[in-house]
Amino acid sequence: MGNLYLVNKSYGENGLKLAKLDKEAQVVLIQDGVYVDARRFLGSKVKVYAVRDDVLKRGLTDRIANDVEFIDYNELVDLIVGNKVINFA
Amino acid sequence: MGNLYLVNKSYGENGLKLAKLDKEAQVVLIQDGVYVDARRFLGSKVKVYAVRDDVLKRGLTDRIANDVEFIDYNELVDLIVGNKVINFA
Amino acid sequence: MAKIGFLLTLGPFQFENWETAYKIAKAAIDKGHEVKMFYYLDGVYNPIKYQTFPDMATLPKDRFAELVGKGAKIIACGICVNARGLEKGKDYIEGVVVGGLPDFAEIVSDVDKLITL
Amino acid sequence: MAKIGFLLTLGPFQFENWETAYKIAKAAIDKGHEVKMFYYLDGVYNPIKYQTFPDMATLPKDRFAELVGKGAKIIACGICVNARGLEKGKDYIEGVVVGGLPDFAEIVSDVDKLITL
Amino acid sequence: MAQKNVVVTMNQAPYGSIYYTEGLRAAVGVTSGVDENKVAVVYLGDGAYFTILGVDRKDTDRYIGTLRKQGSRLVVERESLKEKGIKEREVAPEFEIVSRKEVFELINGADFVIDF
Amino acid sequence: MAQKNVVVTMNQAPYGSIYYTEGLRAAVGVTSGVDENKVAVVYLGDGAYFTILGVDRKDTDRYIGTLRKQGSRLVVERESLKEKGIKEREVAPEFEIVSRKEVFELINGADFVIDF
Repeated sequence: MGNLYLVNKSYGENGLKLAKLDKEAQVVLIQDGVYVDARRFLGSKVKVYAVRDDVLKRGLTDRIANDVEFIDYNELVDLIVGNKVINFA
Repeated sequence: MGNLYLVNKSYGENGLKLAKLDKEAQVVLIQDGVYVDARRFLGSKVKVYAVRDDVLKRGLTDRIANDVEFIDYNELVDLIVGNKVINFA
Repeated sequence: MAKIGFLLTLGPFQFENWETAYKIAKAAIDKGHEVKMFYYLDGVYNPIKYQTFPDMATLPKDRFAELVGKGAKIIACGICVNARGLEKGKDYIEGVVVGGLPDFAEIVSDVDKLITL
Repeated sequence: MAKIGFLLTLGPFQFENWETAYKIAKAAIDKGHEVKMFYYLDGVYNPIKYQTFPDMATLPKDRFAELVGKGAKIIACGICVNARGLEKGKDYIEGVVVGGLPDFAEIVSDVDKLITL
Repeated sequence: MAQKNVVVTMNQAPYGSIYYTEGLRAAVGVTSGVDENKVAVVYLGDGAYFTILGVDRKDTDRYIGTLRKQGSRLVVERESLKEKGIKEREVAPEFEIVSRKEVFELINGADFVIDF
Repeated sequence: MAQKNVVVTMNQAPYGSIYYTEGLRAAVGVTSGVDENKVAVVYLGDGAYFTILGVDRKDTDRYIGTLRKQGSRLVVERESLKEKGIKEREVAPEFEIVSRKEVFELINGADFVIDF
């Protein structure tokens, strides 16, 4: 069970700064959180997910960093159940 | 009649960037807008006001830049009536 | 004397906008100006008359009732009112009228100054 | 199977949080998990049963009624309900209970996971 | 009563809040009175995200259609696009790209400036 | 049913929104059940503004008093203070100043992390 940082845009940065210290962090970008530039985690062990619906309706598919994995709500629930949720949304 | 930029924090920056182009700008910091660092207008012709009540309850009296003038709601109404209000709050 | 319009898009309690709107409007009326307000989006929650909060001596609805008593005109966006289940404003304080965006257009035409909060 | 708690502090329409909460909760229930929600602050506006909006096929209250139908437990903060003039939730959809922060404390004790939105 | 020139600024991203659509509804509304007020819509800051080509605009197409039909300008600030890393070719064709200086002139020439 | 260790993070400035006070009310509330959950309150980002000495705390004093009396920690992140230009001597004495690393450890050790 790792830490799952659930972040949107308003003050998600506060969570992302903590995730940087966390060797087993997983980050889920939701809502306007998908505007966050995830390239900061390139080359780190942090795994970044984005909620697919939130990316699609904002027209961001081609703008999201390559190593971000798109997930649906079923997959999000599995991540929630399998980890500790650190809420920043 | 000049332009009176009424800004709070959420997206007040959008207004402050326009005020920088405006030779006769007056800026009023309201609500969390009083957290904005007004030193950027030092040495410019832009006149900056802050709503006194909003400064006081946030404990910011000593932190606000020197040339910012504190105003009450009566003075704010006079500024509103005497200028064109550019809303960013 | 000037006519000042207000567009209020946030509700009571959660954000500070209702307070700022009230304070500016009150000061304006006390100086002899005319005030017209349009409540849009969550702004339509402001005048619900059953608000009650032990910690607060004066509630948002009391503030706006005070403005109405001083002659302010207040119109709430009907689509927003119905969306939020406020049933045409049946539980509003007296003096608040439910209208539509054409009323806002009319306020825009009529006023000398316009504040958005 | 897990118990998942939700704390929802924003209302319907204005912000996206109610939608995200609904979608996660629905997916969770459909997978066999248990859902308990606490509505706090503007969150208490979500279950007003008279919501109506021509542009929206399914309203926030319908989404939450669907969750109640699937077994979700929903409690709204009474102080918040009364502050906002919702009169002890008398206009709420069926199944939403008005309680207090001790109910939230109990949800915290009870659940395995907690989501804030 | 008099006709007014109104600038509506859009400062928030879709879809975290509904201002992206309700701001447009209000912009159309402003022109709906007997005085036929004029309106221009200006996308600034996070608002610029709305102008990205791929944004789902099913909630907003009819407001944009109405605004265009009545000759209202829909502009996005070039500096905001740049700050958000949005390339000009990623912007949907219904939005005119203008400089901050032109935005200032639009605002300076308006009677009222409303923000969403 | 089991006792939980909860961290409440406070991320928003006073007084633009009411989270500064309702977040504290909720933090007290979390401890009010039969299981006597434990709580710590952590000020991050814009939330750090709340810890400035001169902030009017008449709405919040009783929540802070209750939290202190029951031994709950109230901490503010040093890095957040620095980012906001708040000097450590400007912080009110009821708030403990800790590093981001210590904040991470608090959060890492909690059962739940709730944000306001």
